[in-house]
Amino acid sequence: MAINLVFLGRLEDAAGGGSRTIPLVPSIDAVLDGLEPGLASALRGPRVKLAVNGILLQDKDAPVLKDGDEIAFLPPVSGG
Amino acid sequence: MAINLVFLGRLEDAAGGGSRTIPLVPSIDAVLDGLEPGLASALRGPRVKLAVNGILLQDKDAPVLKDGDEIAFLPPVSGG
Amino acid sequence: MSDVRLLADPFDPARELAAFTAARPEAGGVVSFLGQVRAGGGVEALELQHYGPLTLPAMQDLAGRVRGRWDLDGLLVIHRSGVMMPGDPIVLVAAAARHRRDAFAAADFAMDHLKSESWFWKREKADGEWRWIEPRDQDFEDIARWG
Amino acid sequence: MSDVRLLADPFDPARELAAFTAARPEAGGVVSFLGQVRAGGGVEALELQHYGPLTLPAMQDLAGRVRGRWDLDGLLVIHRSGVMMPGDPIVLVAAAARHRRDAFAAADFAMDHLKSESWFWKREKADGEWRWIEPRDQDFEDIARWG
Repeated sequence: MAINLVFLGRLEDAAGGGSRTIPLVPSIDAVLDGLEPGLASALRGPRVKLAVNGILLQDKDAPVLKDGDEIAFLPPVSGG
Repeated sequence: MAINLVFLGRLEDAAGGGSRTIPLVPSIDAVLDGLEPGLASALRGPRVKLAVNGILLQDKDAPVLKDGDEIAFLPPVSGG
Repeated sequence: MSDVRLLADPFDPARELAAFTAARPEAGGVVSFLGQVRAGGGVEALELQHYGPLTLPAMQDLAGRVRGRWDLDGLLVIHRSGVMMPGDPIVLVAAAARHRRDAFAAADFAMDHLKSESWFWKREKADGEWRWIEPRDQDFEDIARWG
Repeated sequence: MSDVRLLADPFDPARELAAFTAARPEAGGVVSFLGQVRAGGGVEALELQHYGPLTLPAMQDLAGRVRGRWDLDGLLVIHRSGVMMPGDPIVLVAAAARHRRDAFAAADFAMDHLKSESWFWKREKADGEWRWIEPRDQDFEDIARWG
């Protein structure tokens, strides 16, 4: 029972790698609470978007996580 | 002592050929007066521009012609 | 219809554009934009990172919006990911249309939106160090032109 | 500086564009427009007539105006004269620039002015008959956009 985290762009540096597998927890808040404080703070940044299994989350979404889910943390895209 | 006339676009059809050499006359009016009336009328059309030796004439220009001059009759360009 | 590709390896823009044009003899005009890694300025390499579940689907969605907005005979969108060197092609957009205005507007719109909205994260290597690139205000101004 | 050519024989736009781009590695982007003889619609051939003392000098003058108006790394203008068949390239314009906006605007402006102002007379062959083409109102509207 695990979920996969994906860190894009500069968040890859903050996480020390592009992805990480962690034990299943029920919510995104629980995921963040289980990470190093510096990384959790970067992932909670106001311009970081989240996608669960390739679907972008809207502001108020609080999905219940299940085994095998992939959460991607997406900083602002770099543009031109 | 001659001048060369060049007929572009549809004026080539009106003249029956792309160019013609005629004896030197002193003015453009004299050139036109010496041509077939139908052709002269087409060349006097309001949208036909003239160039003498590659220089476009302005509305009021009335150049004195000399041996070897080339007069081009330019209908509107065709565009796109 | 539209040809939208996300490539991890180098591509030949001249060949792609020639094939695209040859397949559309009924189009009067083809407008293309080619973006390449700029030489000079000290950038030694550029890397574009993408996220599989989002990047290509969003490019395809953009192509659909462009097709819906202008009357085109064809639309080509090719974008690189991965590490590129100065002079390497990054992106090729081509729009074929009966009318020149449509082709220009479609290619221009597609580029503005690709640059500002696409799921790519860019880093540059200079003096041996990789550095992530943040968004530019210009991109938001570009996209605002289209209302 | 600018590469402006009036050609009586066919040319290969892909090769021209590749050479133009390769020579400008410092440009971030290249916008091109390729106009070709449209297939379909019953046109069997197209002829563009030019007048030597005016046509190429005016194209060079236009290129100079484009260079003065936008900050470009290069400008390519190739135009055919003579008889062309469906699918044959007629005109290729390419603008290379550090900034994408400049390249788009320069190519767009150059095409609008080439189409409306250049000293070319066009006739088309359909059903075995040649017919001269008169100016289109659209061309004057296009050029009026630039003020």
